[in-house]
Amino acid sequence: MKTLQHKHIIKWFELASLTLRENKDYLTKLDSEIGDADHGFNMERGFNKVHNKLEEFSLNTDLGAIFKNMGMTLISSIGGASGPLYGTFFLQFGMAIVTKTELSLQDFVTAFEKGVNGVKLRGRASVGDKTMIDVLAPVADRLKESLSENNTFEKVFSDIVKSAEKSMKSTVPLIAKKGRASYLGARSVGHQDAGATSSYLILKSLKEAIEE
Amino acid sequence: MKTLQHKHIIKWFELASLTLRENKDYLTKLDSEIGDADHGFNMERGFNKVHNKLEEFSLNTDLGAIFKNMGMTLISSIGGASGPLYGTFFLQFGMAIVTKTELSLQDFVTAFEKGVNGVKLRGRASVGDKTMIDVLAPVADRLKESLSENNTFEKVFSDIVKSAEKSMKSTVPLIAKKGRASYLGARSVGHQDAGATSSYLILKSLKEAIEE
Amino acid sequence: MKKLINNIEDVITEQMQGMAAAHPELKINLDPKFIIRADSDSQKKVVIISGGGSGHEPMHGGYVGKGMLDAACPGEVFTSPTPDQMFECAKAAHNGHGVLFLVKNYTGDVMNFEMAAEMLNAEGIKTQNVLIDDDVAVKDSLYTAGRRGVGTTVIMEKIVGAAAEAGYSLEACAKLATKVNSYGRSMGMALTSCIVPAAGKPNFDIDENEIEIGVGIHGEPGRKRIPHTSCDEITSILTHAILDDGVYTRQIREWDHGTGNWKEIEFTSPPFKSGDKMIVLVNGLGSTPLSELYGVYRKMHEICEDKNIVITRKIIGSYITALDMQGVSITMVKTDDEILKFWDAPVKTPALRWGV
Amino acid sequence: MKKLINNIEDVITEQMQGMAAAHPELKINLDPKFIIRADSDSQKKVVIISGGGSGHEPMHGGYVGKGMLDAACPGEVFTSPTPDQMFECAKAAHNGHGVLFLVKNYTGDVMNFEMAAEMLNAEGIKTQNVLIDDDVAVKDSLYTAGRRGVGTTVIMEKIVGAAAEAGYSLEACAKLATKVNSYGRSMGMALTSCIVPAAGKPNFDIDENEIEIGVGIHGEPGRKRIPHTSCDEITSILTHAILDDGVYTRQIREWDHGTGNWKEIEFTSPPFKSGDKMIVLVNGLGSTPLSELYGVYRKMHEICEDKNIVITRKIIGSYITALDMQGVSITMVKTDDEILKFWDAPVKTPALRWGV
Ligand SMILES: Nc1ncnc2c1ncn2[C@@H]1O[C@H](COP(=O)(O)OP(=O)(O)O)[C@@H](O)[C@H]1O
Ligand SMILES: Nc1ncnc2c1ncn2[C@@H]1O[C@H](COP(=O)(O)OP(=O)(O)O)[C@@H](O)[C@H]1O
Ligand SMILES: [Mg+2]
Ligand SMILES: [Mg+2]
Ligand SMILES: [Mg+2]
Ligand SMILES: [Mg+2]
Repeated sequence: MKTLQHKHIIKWFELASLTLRENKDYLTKLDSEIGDADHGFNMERGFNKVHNKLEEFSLNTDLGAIFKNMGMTLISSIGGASGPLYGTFFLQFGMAIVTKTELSLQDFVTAFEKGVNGVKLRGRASVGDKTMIDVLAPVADRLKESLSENNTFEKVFSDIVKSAEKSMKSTVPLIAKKGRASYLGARSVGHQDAGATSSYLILKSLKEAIEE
Repeated sequence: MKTLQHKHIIKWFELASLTLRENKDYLTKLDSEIGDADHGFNMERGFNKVHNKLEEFSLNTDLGAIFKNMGMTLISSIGGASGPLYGTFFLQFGMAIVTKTELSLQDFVTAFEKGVNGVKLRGRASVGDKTMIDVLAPVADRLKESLSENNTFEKVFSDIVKSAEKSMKSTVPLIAKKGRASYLGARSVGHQDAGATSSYLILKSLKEAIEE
Repeated sequence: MKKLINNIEDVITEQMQGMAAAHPELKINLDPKFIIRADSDSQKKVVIISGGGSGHEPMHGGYVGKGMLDAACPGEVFTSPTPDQMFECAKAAHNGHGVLFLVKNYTGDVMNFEMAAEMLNAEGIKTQNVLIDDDVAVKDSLYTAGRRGVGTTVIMEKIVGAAAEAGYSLEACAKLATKVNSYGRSMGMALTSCIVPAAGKPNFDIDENEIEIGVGIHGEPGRKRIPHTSCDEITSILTHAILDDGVYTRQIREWDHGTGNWKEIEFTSPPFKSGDKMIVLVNGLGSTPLSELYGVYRKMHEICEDKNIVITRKIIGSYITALDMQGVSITMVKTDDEILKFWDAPVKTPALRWGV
Repeated sequence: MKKLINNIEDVITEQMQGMAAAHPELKINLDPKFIIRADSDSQKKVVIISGGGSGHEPMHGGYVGKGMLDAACPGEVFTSPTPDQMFECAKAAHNGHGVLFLVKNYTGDVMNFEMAAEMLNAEGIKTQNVLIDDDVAVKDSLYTAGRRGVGTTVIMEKIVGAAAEAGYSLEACAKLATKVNSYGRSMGMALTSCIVPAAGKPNFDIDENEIEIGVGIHGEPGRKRIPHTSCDEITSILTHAILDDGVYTRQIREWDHGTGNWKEIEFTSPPFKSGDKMIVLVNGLGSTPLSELYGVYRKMHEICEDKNIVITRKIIGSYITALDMQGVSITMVKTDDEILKFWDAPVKTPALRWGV
């Protein structure tokens, strides 16, 4: 597979919606330990809206427009911290690929990086703060490296999912410095960050989307 | 024993205070089943005040005055339904024996009847309504009968405690028609009335007071 | 039991000290316990006094102030205050125009207030008692202690307080209070019981999927226990119990200033009918979030519209609670011009305030 | 979970419908959700808008009305509302004098309101955001998301609402709001957690003999867990945390209307000192009986007298809750003539009403 096509993107969003729905209670449980017990509901609410738009997305060939619409949908339906962050990610991702109908690996990497930068600007978190950035930023780095390795999408996505999983788990021993969990100080240690987990799940859906 | 003396009355009030304190939780539990879970606290509060007056009572030879003081003490410290009722009982009891320093059985029976009538007037309950009247009224009747039997105080008091115990237990299958329990209608069946129980305990203390 | 208290014996006293510190416009007497307007000495009007067990917050202390109560006597938690308390309180508040006791119909409250009225009238202080018995959960008055006094109390205190402020005589205040009572109906339900500090545990046990219909305000069990159901269904049960309640007749005791004794009179509340204009209270019993009360209001409003019952005024919130009980009660008081005028009159108390 | 609700998805919508039925003086928009003064079209003033997760009752809908908020945007329970909601709400309320968003300092609220401000400023509607970050339970701002916004919010909404009513410009309103924030400090504690309808169970488990000190208003665990203790001790911990709190400095973002972008500024709250005059809020977190709040007030008042802190105004009750959480928070806002004047100004909202 040399390019990421329209159908892959639709599949990605579909699988992500399903995975987040399935993991609603799990994400909420993680958020209840060091947050306010709503991350699962928030993600489900947002991605249900996305799921309802899949038909509309199917009819639109402009991937940039789809990603931007996806971002706006999340922004206007999630609220909380994750709404503007994931919303910004997909919005910025879309801005990087306006009018494209398929994506090269280069396109994907550039757009992903732009998305992550948007999240960083909005939320001002750094790696190690125990947030979704702990997953997203290393993945962006890994993606950049992959460009020189001339790998297939399959290999690249499989790599980043592994990296994401590791990063997600690496949030467990951290002291949170951003988001609600930061209020707990040292009491946040020993719990996995909810947003890092949803980021991992979204990336896992991406990998699965191109496998089918 | 031919007359009830000052020391017996003091002993009665003392034992009643102790018994009611010991049975605080029990009375409250009974009241919680079909009332508002305070009868034990109410009785303890009132009789603690009485207990504090025992020294003052010891110095006063006028039994009528002691009983009236006792009634006023209960009225001003209990509140609820039991305050005015027990208060009225002892107040009216005292009115019947003004200036007496010892009581014949006749004195006692007359005063007791006057007390019970006061409770009836105040609370307008009849036997069978599942209240303290279920204990007090039959005891008043039994006392009147005893006058013709020429019995000792010991025998009479032992009789009325037996009668009181039976009456107390007889409240279990009744539907309450007065007091808070009446709101429950048929749901009040199967529970012993709290006020009937405290009346029994007070009478039991009377019997014990002359035994010692 | 988890409560913000120190020693259980001091709870009421310390909370009253808190009121005293917070509200210099009130005077707090601790022995015996009563709460009275600090400006009561300068009043020239009938004195309106209420009282009852503590725990029904903000009753009654929270309703003492201009345009409402002149004084309040708090008892122990859920226990009527005592006659000596009411006697001292009334003497402190009285300024020559008589005393009206507003008494919720519970055996304890009725008897204690009757004793107080006897004592005051014997001292030459003209005193009258008016009962509130508005809880339609209690069906008959022949085989029970009669309907309990619940939500109508708050509305009566406001209206009669305003009338006294406007110069109504004792007789006129008593007549108005009696009218408000005959126009008032309430019904409540509980999701949980409540914890009296001295008891330290809930008054009754109730399953996660059961609710009590027809509770009063003392954490006592209600008329019946049913499976937990939707807000709409619960609201519908309560609203219909009120709107469909028929004529209610009972004997009440009224002090006869002529004979100097109580006389029994028969007293009737007519049923509500289409076109009636209501003051409505949607009342939280303590731990029910305000948002849920709005959920209840929504359905109740819908039913009233269907039945052509007009809601002219409303208050929504925790106005007469059972400590920390979770649940709701609905009260409707039919209005007329007199009632409405005094409802709208200015009031300034810790818990109810408008127009000033 | 036992609540007076129908379907979990409809809770907020139906409760807003209840508000609409109860308060014709408010206009309720359901898609997107906002609550706005019905007379907003006729206003000629800066528009004051607040918003945040639902469940902090009576915030914010209960504070919409004359002399306080022009509009409020409720999010899902404990979840910030969304930018499109705020955008539509502000556009509906705006009448040419600018929009001031009062934003509690939570990551979600801050980001969503920032996006909304960006959108509105881009449309030519002059918009400014002011943060409330008054919770002294959060010590530093370097290693956390900064102090949370809690009780000072209510007091700021009242004061800035009155200033806007009095004709203050957007800049002046923002400056006053910023001052109130720098003068405000809060601290809370919980005896129990609370139940979010969608979750159906408590956010955290806590033993019968433990309490959480330093909680916010979202049912999240606090700074530390200690054995349950007396009202006096708890009050003492909270009051001292507030009075002994030192200088607090943090970076905040302010919209620069010149450059059309955010600028970071350093912002400092001076510590309280002897002689300061305070508006005090003793706030119940949902299920705490009013009487217990008076118990807290008693001890807090005593400590303040000892330290020569003067309580000039106070409100005691459930003004910013965490649904049905049992607990209390104390808020103190230092006053000056300007603040006091606007605090005393008339207000008429469902939840706060005086002077009219
Ligand atoms: N400043 C931030 N930057 C990046 N991610 C953040 C930031 N703050 C919070 N998050 C992420 O958001 C997640 C929480 O999302 P969610 O529970 O939906 O929102 P809220 O905290 O408003 O309830 C956290 O687990 C964390 O990963
Ligand atoms: N009308 C009445 N006449 C006689 N006794 C009554 C009457 N009403 C209630 N009681 C008695 O009072 C008892 C309850 O007393 P208590 O719990 O102290 O008062 P309250 O019901 O006010 O909480 C009942 O168990 C009953 O025996
Ligand atoms: Mg969350
Ligand atoms: Mg009782
Ligand atoms: Mg009682
Ligand atoms: Mg949230």
